[in-house]
Amino acid sequence: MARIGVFICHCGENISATVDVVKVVAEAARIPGVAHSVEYKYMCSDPGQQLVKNAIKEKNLTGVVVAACSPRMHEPTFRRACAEAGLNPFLCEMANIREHCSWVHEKGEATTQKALDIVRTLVAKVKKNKALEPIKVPVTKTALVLGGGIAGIQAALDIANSGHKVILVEKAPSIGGHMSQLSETFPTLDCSQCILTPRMVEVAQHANITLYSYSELESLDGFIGNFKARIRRKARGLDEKLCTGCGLCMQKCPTRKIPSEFDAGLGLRPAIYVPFPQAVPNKPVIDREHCTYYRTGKCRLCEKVCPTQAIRFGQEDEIVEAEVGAVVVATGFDIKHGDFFPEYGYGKHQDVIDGLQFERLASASGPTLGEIRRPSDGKVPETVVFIACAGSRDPAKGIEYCSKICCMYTAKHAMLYRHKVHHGKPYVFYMDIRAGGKMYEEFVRRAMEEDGVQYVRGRVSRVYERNGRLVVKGVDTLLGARPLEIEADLVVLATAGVANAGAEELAQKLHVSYDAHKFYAEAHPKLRPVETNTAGIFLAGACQAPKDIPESVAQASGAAAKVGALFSQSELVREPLIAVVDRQAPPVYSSCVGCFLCQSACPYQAIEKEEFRGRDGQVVKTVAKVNPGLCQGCGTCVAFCRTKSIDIQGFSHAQVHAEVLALLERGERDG
Amino acid sequence: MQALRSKARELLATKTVQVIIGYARGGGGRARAVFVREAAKADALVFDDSCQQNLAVYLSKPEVRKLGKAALVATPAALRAILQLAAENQIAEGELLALAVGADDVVPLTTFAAIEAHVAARDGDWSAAEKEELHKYEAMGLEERRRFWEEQFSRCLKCYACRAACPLCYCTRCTVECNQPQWIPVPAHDLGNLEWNVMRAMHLAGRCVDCGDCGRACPVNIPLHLLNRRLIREVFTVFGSRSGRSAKGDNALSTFKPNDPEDFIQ
Amino acid sequence: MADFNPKIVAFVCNWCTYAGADLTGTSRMKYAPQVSIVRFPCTGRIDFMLLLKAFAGGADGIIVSGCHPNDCHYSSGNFHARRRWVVFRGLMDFLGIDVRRVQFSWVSAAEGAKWAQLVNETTDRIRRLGPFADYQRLRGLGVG
Amino acid sequence: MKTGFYPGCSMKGSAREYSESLLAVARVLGRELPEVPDWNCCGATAAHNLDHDLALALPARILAAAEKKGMDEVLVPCAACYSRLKVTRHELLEDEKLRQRISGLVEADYRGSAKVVNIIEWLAAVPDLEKLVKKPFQRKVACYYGCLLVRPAGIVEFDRPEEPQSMDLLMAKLGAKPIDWAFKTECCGAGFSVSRTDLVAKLSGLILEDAVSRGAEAVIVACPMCHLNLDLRRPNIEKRTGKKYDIPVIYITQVLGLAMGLPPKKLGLQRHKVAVKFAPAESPVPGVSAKRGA
Repeated sequence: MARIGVFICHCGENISATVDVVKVVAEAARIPGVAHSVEYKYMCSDPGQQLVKNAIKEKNLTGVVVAACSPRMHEPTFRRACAEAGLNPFLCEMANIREHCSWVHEKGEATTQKALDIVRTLVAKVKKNKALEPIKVPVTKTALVLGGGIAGIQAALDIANSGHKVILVEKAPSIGGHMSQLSETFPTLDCSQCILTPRMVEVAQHANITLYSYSELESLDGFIGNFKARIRRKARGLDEKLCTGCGLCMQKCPTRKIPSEFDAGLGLRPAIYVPFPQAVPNKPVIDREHCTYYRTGKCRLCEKVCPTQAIRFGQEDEIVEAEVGAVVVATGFDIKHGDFFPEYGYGKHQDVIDGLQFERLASASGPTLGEIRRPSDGKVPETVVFIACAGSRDPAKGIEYCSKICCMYTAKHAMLYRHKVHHGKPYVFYMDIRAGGKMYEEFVRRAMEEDGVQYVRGRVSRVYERNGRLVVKGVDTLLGARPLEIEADLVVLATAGVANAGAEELAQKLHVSYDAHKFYAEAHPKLRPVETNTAGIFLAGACQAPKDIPESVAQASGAAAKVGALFSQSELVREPLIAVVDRQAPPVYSSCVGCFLCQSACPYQAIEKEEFRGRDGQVVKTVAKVNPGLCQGCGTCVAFCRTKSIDIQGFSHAQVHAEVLALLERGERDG
Repeated sequence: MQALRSKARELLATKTVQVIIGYARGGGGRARAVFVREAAKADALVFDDSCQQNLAVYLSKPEVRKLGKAALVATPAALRAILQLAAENQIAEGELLALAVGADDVVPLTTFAAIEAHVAARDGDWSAAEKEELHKYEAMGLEERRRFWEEQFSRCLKCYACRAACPLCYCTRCTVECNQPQWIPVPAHDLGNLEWNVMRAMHLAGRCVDCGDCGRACPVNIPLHLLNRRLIREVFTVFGSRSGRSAKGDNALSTFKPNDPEDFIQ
Repeated sequence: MADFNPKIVAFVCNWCTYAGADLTGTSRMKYAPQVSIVRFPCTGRIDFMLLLKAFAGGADGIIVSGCHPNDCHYSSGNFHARRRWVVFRGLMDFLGIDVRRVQFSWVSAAEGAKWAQLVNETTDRIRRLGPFADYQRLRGLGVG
Repeated sequence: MKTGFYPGCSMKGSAREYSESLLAVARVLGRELPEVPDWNCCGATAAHNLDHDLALALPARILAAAEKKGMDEVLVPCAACYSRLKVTRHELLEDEKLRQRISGLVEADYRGSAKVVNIIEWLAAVPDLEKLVKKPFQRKVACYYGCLLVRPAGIVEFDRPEEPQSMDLLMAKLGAKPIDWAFKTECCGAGFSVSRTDLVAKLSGLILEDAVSRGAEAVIVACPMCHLNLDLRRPNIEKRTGKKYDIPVIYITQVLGLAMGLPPKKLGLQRHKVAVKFAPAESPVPGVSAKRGA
């Protein structure tokens, strides 16, 4: 006879505010098979868990149901508590009477009745639970880091320094990400290249790190500890071993008028190029879209001048296979472009630029060698208007979130402008200043008070060009909403931080969930910010949400620590929630009739054929068998099998059948 | 018929096959199955319009498989059943010789590819009458249809003759025999009958080769084949696939296309 | 039938809709209490016979929901499920059973609001359809 | 597709030329425009300042009458009426209880089946309009959308609220050359036309200044209020700004009529305050000021 312990949580008052817990405890005690039914204010607390452990020992419980929050929150907690008390953890289930009941219904009889229904459902399920042992799986102690920005670099270095192999994959010709495009960084104004490039060199020289730049993830299969990654190494058009990075080809290349992505379109680059002088690896790449040879078959000048004959026009993309145990996604973010702001004339007027373009103007290695000059006529602007929240915090435009870093870099831009153009007049149109980091508020305060940046609290409605100057129509809400028109020479938009173009496609390759804005979804916003719901795949940096460098680096080190923890064990313990095909004594061997239609239903190719031979060695029956290493427990085969021969542990036929009947008060009479 | 008998004698004499599964004259003018194992008895074989039963049903029975390599007197539906059984790994290549009996000739088909070609050549749609039969019920209103089937199923005895007659119901333990948990209620009451018939139709979706034996086998004349036909048309119109046309065909329900229709999903 | 409170069972997948329902909870959005959730690893795991069991058990309506196509944690569970639902709906309709009582949907982990709306809309629709009298009568005779 | 026509007060009053040109053009297009039977005032800005229910009831009564007549859509040329009807339909379809209450008020079961369409949407739906153009309107034009035609964004969804293009595309079809200018959706002073003519003069003056400075030969409008402020208030604008503007202000339907070769008289061009100098061949159509010497 089952001896089930039911533990009903108040969750402070999150549950007891709308659910009559005492009544549920009493009713639960009357369910056949329930031997112990109690309540407690905080079940997940230490004393709460102790309650469970004591009850298991004293009443020799055969199953536990904790009626509290979502299993996605504390199932591991209570299963561990049961294990410590000697009860197999998979004999413990959680009844979600908080997120699915108390929080979403008004106080009343119906809510209490629903909570009791949920408890009764999970009690029925627990009675059908079986004791299961975790699956032991070997761990490949190599990590794959996607994205070579500061987050990817930091994660790769931390993992490599803890003695594990790392494969760093970067889509662009060089690592460095957006940070390499910045001039100085807030709040200390130290030069971005100076603090970044040493790290980039460290990555290139680190024995444990294999760097694949100008490469992308082609596919990822397998699961935690046993991923198989296929990486597409895009053809650079030259042999990396022979190329010394002397740069002769870049000087001689005749096609020089290509807008440089690194310079955000303000500077130009040749068809064979290195994004920026301190690029790592410092090997050029042939841009096949613009290179004359690939368009017309002529030129080949770079081949002629190359001292080491490294040019390989016929080079093809190469697919590299790699076994990895963990993946850190650090693919970064982008800023909003295009005709998203017709009212500001962005994309129509040359002198309306975005934050990254201003960074390039201010950068010593930029197209204007650090001098702030207008893209249209190259003049030094007398008046510059910075518009904060261009796109962010704007539900009408579909971006309702705050991009977190623009207030800071806008203040930095205004200061850099004043430092370079002493008589210049910078205006900043803002709604609220978000400067919450260490030394951040002081930084913005300095921009206002010492560097004479004119902060105007109000939105800009329109920017239009009139006789060569840009008229900025705004309002100053602190001076009685007085309409304001400023004639500016340059307008800089702090556009919204958005996900990269390929973010959704990569998420689907990794089976990682993402939010409505295509930022990757962390496992839990507060408690598991660097993990995803897919075991073994971690997150770092702005691919999860817009954030600044300090936070990206901290997340990168966090993700690296998670990988370190994963690699610290020789074997990985996996939840035994996988499918199993039933077996019986000979001559039947199994109820499976070997139709193998389940094989084509399985996304992980986890179903194999097993042959049973009679005494004479002849094959008597061929039936299906599940490879525990590959099966991920989706259950598609289970719902498909006509003879119910394949079942999944944790969500077995018996369990879900019992749940459905219990939920509808058919209760214990049958099944 | 003579061509069939001489072919059978030849196959048995040369031991190409150990048994001929064919039709013999049964009681009441009906044909019944016969398992001819000696050349001398070949004359018992007949073939005329009364020979409708899908003999492929015997191919998955252990007692028949024990007899060794068989030759099957195959109607078009039997040929489709052979291909579907092959697609579901129940028959291996070369285990079977199909005898496609025409008006006055017998065409031996030794390989699945030959059977596929033969079936493809004669593949046709339902007759106008068959279409009309299905349409008649679909034209009814929802409530009228419900009452019709409730009345039909009320006669069901749960004798499972439909399962026994179907060549694709070869499962050793059918789900209806599961009692932990009890998926389908054992008694032949309204609920049990409804759930049994829904399960049978669903388990044949994308597999049934439309031979009609289930409807013919039903002792209380429930038009069971209509359930299967409705799903055959559903699978064909929505997923564009038909069962029993290829020995390697993927089952419509164990595969998918990303752009499958989903207008009913909110 | 304004006062009739329908009994609705929701079969949802753990990775998307169950998490979406959690989000509805954490955002304190209110919805009809008539719906109770049964968790599955994936919509691919939902067997049509469970829907029959739910109706046999006295449910008036059923919600089946999981990850949007291409978002499935197991990459194709929802695609397989979708095909089964097409065939199941075809058969139910042919047998005269009102398929409007089963609402299929995709709700992602970020769509807490959509889950609340789905539940409220389905509850209203089932309330207007009234109790599932035909199936109740079947049930009356035998053991479920 | 049965299209009803809701003229509203201005089309029978100060903007008669707008309805004359519209009906003239409709005849050429072979489109009947039966008026909504027993139509009433849409409430304009006055209603929704006074009482929210009144602001919904007036348009609801109009749309209910249109639906009773079996009209699938209602063409509402005046931007203010269009906005009131469109917002009303949106709000009543969103809130069932509100719909029932307002239906009770106007004693007509308003269902929301009839769509609300403005002049640009209606013209844009005419297949290959360019084929009807006999005399391409080859002028540089400044398309002025005003404040209501493309807003509020959530409800009026046929063009981009900040940088609309739909009227520009229509004008291009008629052979005109729409200029890129910055005052497409800036306010002309609207209702202040009577109480604060100084404000109207300043705001409308800015609009005219920008259009003229960028070489526009005409301002194209689709709203009687815009036309009134930019055209009828021209003397005030010139007095206040001290500048002379003789750029004409023409309705979109009048331009279409001219392009179709219809005589100016039938398009009501003679009713304008500012003369429309480049009417075809025979003498330019004298503006009202010239004729009445006001």
